[in-house]
Amino acid sequence: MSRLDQGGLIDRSRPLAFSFDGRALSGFAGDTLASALLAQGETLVGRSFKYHRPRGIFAAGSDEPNALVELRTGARREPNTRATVTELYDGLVAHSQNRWPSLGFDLLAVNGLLAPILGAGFYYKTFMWPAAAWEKLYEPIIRRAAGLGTAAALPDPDHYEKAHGFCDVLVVGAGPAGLMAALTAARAGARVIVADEDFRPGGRLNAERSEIDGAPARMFVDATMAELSSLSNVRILLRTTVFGVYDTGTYGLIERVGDHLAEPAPHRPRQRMWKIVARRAILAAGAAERPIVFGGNDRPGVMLAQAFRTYVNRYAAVPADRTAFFANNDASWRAAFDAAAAGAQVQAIVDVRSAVASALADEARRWGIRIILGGQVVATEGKRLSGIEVATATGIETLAVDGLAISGGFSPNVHLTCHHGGRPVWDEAIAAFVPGAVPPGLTVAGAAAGRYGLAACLADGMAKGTEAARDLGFEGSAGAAPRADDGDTAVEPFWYVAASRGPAFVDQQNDVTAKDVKIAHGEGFRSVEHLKRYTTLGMATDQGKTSNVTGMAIMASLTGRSIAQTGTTIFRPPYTPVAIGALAGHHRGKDFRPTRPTPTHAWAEAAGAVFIETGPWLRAQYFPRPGERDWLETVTREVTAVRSGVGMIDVSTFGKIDLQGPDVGALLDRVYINNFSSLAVGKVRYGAMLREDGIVMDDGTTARLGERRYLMTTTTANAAKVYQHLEFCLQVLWPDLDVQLASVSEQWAQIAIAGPRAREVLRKVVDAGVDVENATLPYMGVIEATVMGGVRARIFRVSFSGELGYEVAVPARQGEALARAVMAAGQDFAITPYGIEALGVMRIEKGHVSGAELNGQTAAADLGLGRMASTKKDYVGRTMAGRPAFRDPDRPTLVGFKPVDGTARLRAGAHFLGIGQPADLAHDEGYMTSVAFSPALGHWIGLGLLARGPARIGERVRVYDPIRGGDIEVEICAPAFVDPEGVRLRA
Amino acid sequence: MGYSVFSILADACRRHSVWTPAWRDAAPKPAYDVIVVGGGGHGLATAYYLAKEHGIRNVAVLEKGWIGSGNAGRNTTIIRSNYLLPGNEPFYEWSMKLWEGLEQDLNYNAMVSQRGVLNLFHSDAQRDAYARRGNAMILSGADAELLDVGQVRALYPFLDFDNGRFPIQGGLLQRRGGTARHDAVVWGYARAADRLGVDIVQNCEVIGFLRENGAVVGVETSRGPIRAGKVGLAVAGSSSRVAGLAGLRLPIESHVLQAFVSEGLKPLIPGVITFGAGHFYISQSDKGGLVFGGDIDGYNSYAQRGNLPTIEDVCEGGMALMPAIGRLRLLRHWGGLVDMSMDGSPIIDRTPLDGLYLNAGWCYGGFKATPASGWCFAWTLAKDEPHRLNAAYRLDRFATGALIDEKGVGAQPNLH
Amino acid sequence: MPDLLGHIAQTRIVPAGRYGANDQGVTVTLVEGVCFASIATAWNRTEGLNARCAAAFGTALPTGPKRVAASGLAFIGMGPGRWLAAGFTIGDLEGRLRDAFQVDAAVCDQSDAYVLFAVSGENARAALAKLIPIDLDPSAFRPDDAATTSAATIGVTLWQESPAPVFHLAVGRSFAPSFSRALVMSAAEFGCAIVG
Amino acid sequence: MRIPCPFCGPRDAHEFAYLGDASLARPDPAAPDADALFHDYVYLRDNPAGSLRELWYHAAGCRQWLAVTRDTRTHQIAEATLVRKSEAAR
Repeated sequence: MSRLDQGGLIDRSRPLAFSFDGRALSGFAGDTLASALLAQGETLVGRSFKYHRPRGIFAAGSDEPNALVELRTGARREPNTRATVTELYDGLVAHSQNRWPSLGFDLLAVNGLLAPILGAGFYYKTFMWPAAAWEKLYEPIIRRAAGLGTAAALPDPDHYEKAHGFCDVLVVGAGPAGLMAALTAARAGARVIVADEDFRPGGRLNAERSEIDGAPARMFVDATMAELSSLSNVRILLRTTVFGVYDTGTYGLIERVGDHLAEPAPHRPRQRMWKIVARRAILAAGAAERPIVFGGNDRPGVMLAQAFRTYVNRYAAVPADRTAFFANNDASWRAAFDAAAAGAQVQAIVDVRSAVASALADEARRWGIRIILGGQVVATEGKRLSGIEVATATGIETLAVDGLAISGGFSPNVHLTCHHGGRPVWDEAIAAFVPGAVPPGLTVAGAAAGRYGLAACLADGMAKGTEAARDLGFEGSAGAAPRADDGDTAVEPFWYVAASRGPAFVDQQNDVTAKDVKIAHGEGFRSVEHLKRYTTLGMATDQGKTSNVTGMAIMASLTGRSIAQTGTTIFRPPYTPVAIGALAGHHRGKDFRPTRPTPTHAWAEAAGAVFIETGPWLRAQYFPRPGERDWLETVTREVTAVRSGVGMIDVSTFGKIDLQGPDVGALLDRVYINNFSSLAVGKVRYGAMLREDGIVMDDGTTARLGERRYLMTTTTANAAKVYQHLEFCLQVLWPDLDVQLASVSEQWAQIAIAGPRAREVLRKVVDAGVDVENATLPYMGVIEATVMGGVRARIFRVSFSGELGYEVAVPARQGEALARAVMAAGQDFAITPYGIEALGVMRIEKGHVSGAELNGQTAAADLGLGRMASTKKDYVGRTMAGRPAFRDPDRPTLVGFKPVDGTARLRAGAHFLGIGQPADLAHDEGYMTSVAFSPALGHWIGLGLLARGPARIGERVRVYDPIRGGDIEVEICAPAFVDPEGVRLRA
Repeated sequence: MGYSVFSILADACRRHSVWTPAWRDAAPKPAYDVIVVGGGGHGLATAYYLAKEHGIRNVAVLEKGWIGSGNAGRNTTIIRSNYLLPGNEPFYEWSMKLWEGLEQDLNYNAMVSQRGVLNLFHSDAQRDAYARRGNAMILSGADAELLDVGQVRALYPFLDFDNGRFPIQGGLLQRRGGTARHDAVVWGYARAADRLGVDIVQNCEVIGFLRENGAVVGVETSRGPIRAGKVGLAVAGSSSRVAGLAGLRLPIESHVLQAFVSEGLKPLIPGVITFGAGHFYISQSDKGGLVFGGDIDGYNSYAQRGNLPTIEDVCEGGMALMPAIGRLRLLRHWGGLVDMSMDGSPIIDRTPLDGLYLNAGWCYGGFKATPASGWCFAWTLAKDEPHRLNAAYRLDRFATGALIDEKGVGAQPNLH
Repeated sequence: MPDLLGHIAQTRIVPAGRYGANDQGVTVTLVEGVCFASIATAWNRTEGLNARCAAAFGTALPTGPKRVAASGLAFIGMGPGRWLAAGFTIGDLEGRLRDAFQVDAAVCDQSDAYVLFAVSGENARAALAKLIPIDLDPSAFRPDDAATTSAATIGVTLWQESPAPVFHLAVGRSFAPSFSRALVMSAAEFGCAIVG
Repeated sequence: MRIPCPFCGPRDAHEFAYLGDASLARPDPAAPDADALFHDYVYLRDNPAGSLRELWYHAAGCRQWLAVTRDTRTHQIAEATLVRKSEAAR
């Protein structure tokens, strides 16, 4: 095991220091963690999932099942990271995982001894007695033994972002086929994006010693990349994985912007998620090698043949001192020759085939490689591989090797073609699944389509690139494809060495053996999906890239059906695992969702407000003063101030919709349960609107500003929903109505002035000559005026608090000035700013319904709004609101409550039970919706929905709140506690 | 041979395993007393309880693919009975009680794990709504606790308590809630039903109904006609299509619900957590994968796959709730075909057609209901009337107005 | 990187200054003094409205998501029969439009409803690509093209006035602080200057 | 999934709000069997596996209600038109 002193695509002038399990090691720029480990003779890298068997490096790419490590430390620890795709950087720190106490000595390896009973289905058959022992005893042990790496339970310190991309042609993979496809489409003038998961373009050309146009393939790669980079209509994304194909040509990509560094560069993200919309896509993802299954095939030192070739050619790292090859195809022979040419010692090629092309045999002899035809590896030896047993016609022979390169043929990387549900189809000629139905707009080129030869890949890439461009109207002469040798793969299907000794692993990461497949077959789990779910075949972090096909093939041999009949499980996104943070982008912490401040936010901040989230809004909850013990004392002071003097609050968050046109009245009559066409200009009316199913959707006041113009107010929460509903009514239900809508919620700041002294304050805010007296501006009136010296304003005489009240609306940028002006004007009256808590208290004292009552489950009659409903017209929801259950007298209806024991506290969410009735569902009579401490009454009050409520006023009922330990009696009363006649608001 | 640690040891000592198929891969007979259409959890449970509770054993379960190939095999495995409304809570609490004895009943370890289900709240209004819910649960004999933020922090110290856009104020905890191994539930019911004589017929798609003067007397299938005294539908997302074969229109839309699993990890998340300020819930399987999900995509679909906006929304919720999962990797995501009803609650009832019975409308919550759904559907099939527990799940409730709308969003399935 | 704006309140538009890389790939200008008004008409009155618009401002209203500028005003297509008028006009834009359009259109003052950002610089497109889910490539989005869309869950109407990549983005006032954060985070790697 | 908005051009579906079956017409409330008609209108759906004409509202764009013809098995969209135009054209 050593690093060759020449060759490879590493930069020997840039050594990089790293550590694995605390050992200081070194590699070169251009290495992966895996190649650097191999070059340093580190062959034991991980432990398997179930039996904790020692494992090494099996592959050279994203299909790696074994070499998983915990990369980085602290908050940046990344469990289950494939060493084979981890670009080496200076200072890299990695640790092995899923072992205790150490990688070399893992106590949980004892599971291996239990293998005979721990086979497929084991867990389902036991651990059932006693029932209680599962959570307490068995499961905790199983959970600790299972899992792989350990997550850092600390916030991810890195940043992620998303980006949108658009192109004519997206090329997936920058190997020979992908490069030719990209070049051809780009030359024709199409906007091209080419993405490759590797940090170095070229794909297989980086791993093979092939020639293109008579020169080393690298030169072709460099020249092609140079031309692509020079074109303004091309974007090249390296270190970028296309992980999913979504609808209408939308593709998900992850660009690893900073993963090849110890930390992301300043102001750059760790990873960037691309959402790319492509009119066409060309999948040129190549093919992956698959193993042959035989006894002890998981021993560290056993490796895929093309991976072996990759380490030798690309990384100049020879994985073993003495290597044998075990294969069923010609490609592995060429891998062996490459290895020999690079100076590796290749002992023998064991091929299951009884004959191979003489050219291969001759070359093998030239390299002094022993040829064993018709041979099979039946067992291996050593903790790290020290020998293999080969069965031939003449018997069993042991070869002393520390490296075994294996190959059972190739599987095209068809994953992305399956993301719309398409199933791959079996191609007998190459013994592999090739793309079946593909997503619209996607074509497949090169080895991913089962065309393995290099010349074929180049030509196919060119053809698919031309075709995609031409489809989109880009004409360009393709020219001739570069020349290269194809080299036959010549696979003879072979899956499993029947004479294996020792466990023969199909899925190495999940420790699924050939025996497990037999068990599944024996117990009737024979469909590929049942096989997968029963044995966990293909469910590991590699999603079975090296194991699925072999597993299916073994099952097929057991059922006697062909592989084509057996079929394969479906590949789902993502192609390789994707960091959850990347899919979230910058939407985390306080930036999870937008924060909407009100127009007076800065003023409220200065005034010492405590803020509260109400949906996306931040609103002033209350304005505490020094010395106040708790929020209740503050809120009580604010309410008292309003009821006895005057207060002000920002109510800008209510939705405001401007309606204009000849038919506004008609529209509102069909939308509200009550009448609005009859509303006089300059007047305001409270209205309630229903969903078509008869349930209340929203309520609010709507003002008539002119003959053809109304202004609707919605609740804060339903602003968008109501606007959408109105558009639905106008565009879908009644397109003949001539009404134009505009949301003016953002345009207007609105401040409520409430309390007996409200008018006196308002007089000082409006400009000279503006009359706000009762005669011109009575209760439920509206005027357009100017305030603060020429600022345009609308003044509504409405009241949520039940006091004499006005709401003054000014353009949003004037909101803060208005707040200050109102405070100044109110100084003499000790005006008090109040928050939404005090507002809530006063609306409960008045019995006004709010979000807690408008919960989408209540009809107008339930809320005491029944009498508002017109009987002379149709309106949305009227018919459905007439259904029997809506007229059920037992239906919970809104009433008020006060505690029999005046000191008792009420709590929303408590349920009502008849006095002396048992506490069970049969006697549940409703629940408390809203509560408040009423300063006016000096005790807690509540609103609630109670069966037959209005008929039971004066009665008592039990308020049952077991979840907070509450159980008291209350008296049922009318839902208006303060000024039920409404004298104050007309003052 | 029954399943036990002894039988396993016995089998391990033999050279060749003697385990026989968990259920017979039966061929359809010409006629049955009852045909249950749909070899998912609900259908198989229905057949099991028909045989076990009502002695009706001449029963076939017809599955168009392989059993458990629908939502039973693609859900996020959560079991709970934390419902709000009187029509729902007793049913789901009965389901929870059946879960608690399921493995001994079936002689199959479905890995029912009562690890606790925690629904977080982020405002006073949400707290009161959860108090209302928790009280309703207690009134129905279920368990519920209202936790303050300190108690939540003690359970899940790595949630974002300090920098959250919508600060966590507490949560509603049902300790008896948890998870179960979804495939094992299917296989356990299949094996137990098979042992009571039920025929489980795979690769047998219903393509029509046999009718005699209006009544349904059997089904036409891809494997020929099969007569039956009664036919029960338990086909989830395919309910409208199959009922349509009998000329019925249902108050149901089929939508796609996506689910997600991460790479395997050592134990990180002990129970089930639901974010109250976004669409995200999560638990960790015994294998170590984080199993999570969120909202439905929101449009009618039979495609069994979703799109990026929902995936992003779910992961944004996850990062907002627990920023520690940023570097953990999504391993696989997939879509299920869910039968969204018009009020978000299920239907277990007779239909206007004699001989045809319906079990549908489970929305995204069918898995937890599996035992009670089978139990109640079996009762309804056997006795021709609903049990008290499914009395509210009537098909005509949309006409009478006796809706069961937990979310309060009305007749818009994509909002439930 | 999340700390880039950690010290700035969520409720404030990110204040003038330089953010991110020590470079100036993106410049964000807060444009003050622009008046806005929404214009809406019934589908069957568009013709009459266009005539009145031509008479008063010397241009027809754009059809489709486009911008048309005339007599110191710009009209941006927001939807069928819906436009946003914008201009550095002094005083009462709503009144002026109402006088011009009479009953053929519903006009609403929206001067305070929007905050207007102008995004320019050699990396403007690259930064906006992280926010705006539409194709801003010069071949796809040209001068006087407009679009109304959603950026990082925030509604935005944008248009391009000149060949030079200067993008104008009108954002609802209450969303402007959060939008400015997303914008700065997107531009940080190129170096972002906020002016005005 | 991208919806070809007749006004805005192709946009991702997340810009839209979904309502469902576009073939439903609000019944005449004065009809003798209005209760039954409204029950069907509000609650019953064909819910086909195949082509479906459905209502989408472009909330983040032009705020128009669209009638989108989409295959529920493949999510492929055949057509998207403005509802109001088509209604008014009748």
